[in-house]
Amino acid sequence: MMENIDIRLQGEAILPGEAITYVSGESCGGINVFIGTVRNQTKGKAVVRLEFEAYEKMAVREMEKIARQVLEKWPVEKIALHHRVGTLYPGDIAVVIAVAAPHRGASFAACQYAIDTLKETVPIWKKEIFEDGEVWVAAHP
Amino acid sequence: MMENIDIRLQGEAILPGEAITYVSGESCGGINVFIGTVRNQTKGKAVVRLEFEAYEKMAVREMEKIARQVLEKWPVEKIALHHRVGTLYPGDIAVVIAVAAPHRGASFAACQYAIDTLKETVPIWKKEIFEDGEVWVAAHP
Amino acid sequence: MKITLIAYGIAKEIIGSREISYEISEPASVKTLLEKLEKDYPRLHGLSSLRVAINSEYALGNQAILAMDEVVLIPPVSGG
Amino acid sequence: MKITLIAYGIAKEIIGSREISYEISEPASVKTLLEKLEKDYPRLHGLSSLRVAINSEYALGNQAILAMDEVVLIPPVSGG
Repeated sequence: MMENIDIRLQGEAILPGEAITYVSGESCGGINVFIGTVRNQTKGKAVVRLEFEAYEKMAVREMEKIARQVLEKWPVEKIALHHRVGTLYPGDIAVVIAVAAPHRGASFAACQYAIDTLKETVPIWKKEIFEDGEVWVAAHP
Repeated sequence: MMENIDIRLQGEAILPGEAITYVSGESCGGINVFIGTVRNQTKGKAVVRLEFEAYEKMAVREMEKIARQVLEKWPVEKIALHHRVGTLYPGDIAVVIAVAAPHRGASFAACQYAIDTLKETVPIWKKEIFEDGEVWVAAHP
Repeated sequence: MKITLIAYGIAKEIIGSREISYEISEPASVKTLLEKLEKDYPRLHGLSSLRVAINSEYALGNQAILAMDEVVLIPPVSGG
Repeated sequence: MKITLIAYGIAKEIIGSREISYEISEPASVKTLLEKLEKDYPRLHGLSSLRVAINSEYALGNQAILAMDEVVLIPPVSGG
């Protein structure tokens, strides 16, 4: 079931090379990688740090669902989704998604689908900490 | 003129981490990376190796043009285009494009534009070597 | 019926704890749970969305809640 | 007028050399160059496309060619 899928939810720093190495292979011609990093500002306000928390058991299941959907919908050979939890600072990597496919079009479309869906369905939350306060991202309209 | 643009045409192996490190920064939230690798078969025929040659001076200029177009067309902070020349084997990396943007949508669109345009305009040619012959890719209709 | 209610993100802050024991009347569904919660914790009403997961799966409004279920409040997610 | 003609990829194989000295009649344009080349090297006619770069820029058909120009034959590119 988990063949060709590498899901990680980790407290340690994410290394993009690990996702890239996982999906690489001689039968694929294109690898698309998305790396989400912590920005140093939100709407002009300096971000001090971000705190990520996850409902871990379900987050891993939802990431697995996304990966399986990708393998069903596109001619994709392998996919890796690595997400960080804990305290992150500007420039740190929050998420890496790597998708390998025989042809590049599928790798782009599948990777974009994976990050778009992750942001909608995976139970992970981040709180932005500013000099003068904090806010749970996207919590309020 | 070449600020925020890193172009390389190189005989040595491409390391994706170098393009990713170049574009990374605290003001960007999304990095999209495309890695083009050598497939071990073309239409079912086993590929022994690929030989890439470039009209180097013009290839670098055309890659620079693509990078400048990307910076004009999308809110992109930095872009790296690294292309290999010489003899490559299945699994080797032929090209890496990394694009960093404040938001992910632009990073995907810009990276896809860059690789699509590179394949149309940059004077680089590859010859596929099979067990029983060789062919210049895309040379004939 | 007493259930164990788990909350994350801003929902945890509003409820005041990661995990609380919470009394709901039977028959209980996601809908009746959310209605009671929004009365007891009016700030939940101001969220962009509030979903419930039962046993690690998103639940529909008419889904029944049983005493042994793992019931988790999912405020707007913001991973990535 | 003699020009130096440079060729890459399959065009180099058809011409037989990376660089040849090639005689063209004046006034010379990209179009007249390509017409003469396809007569002298009929296999060029079978390519999916054949472009000419002058001084490292793609040239249009009516563009003039001068003796000191760097003239390069660009068969279908296949980078990436």
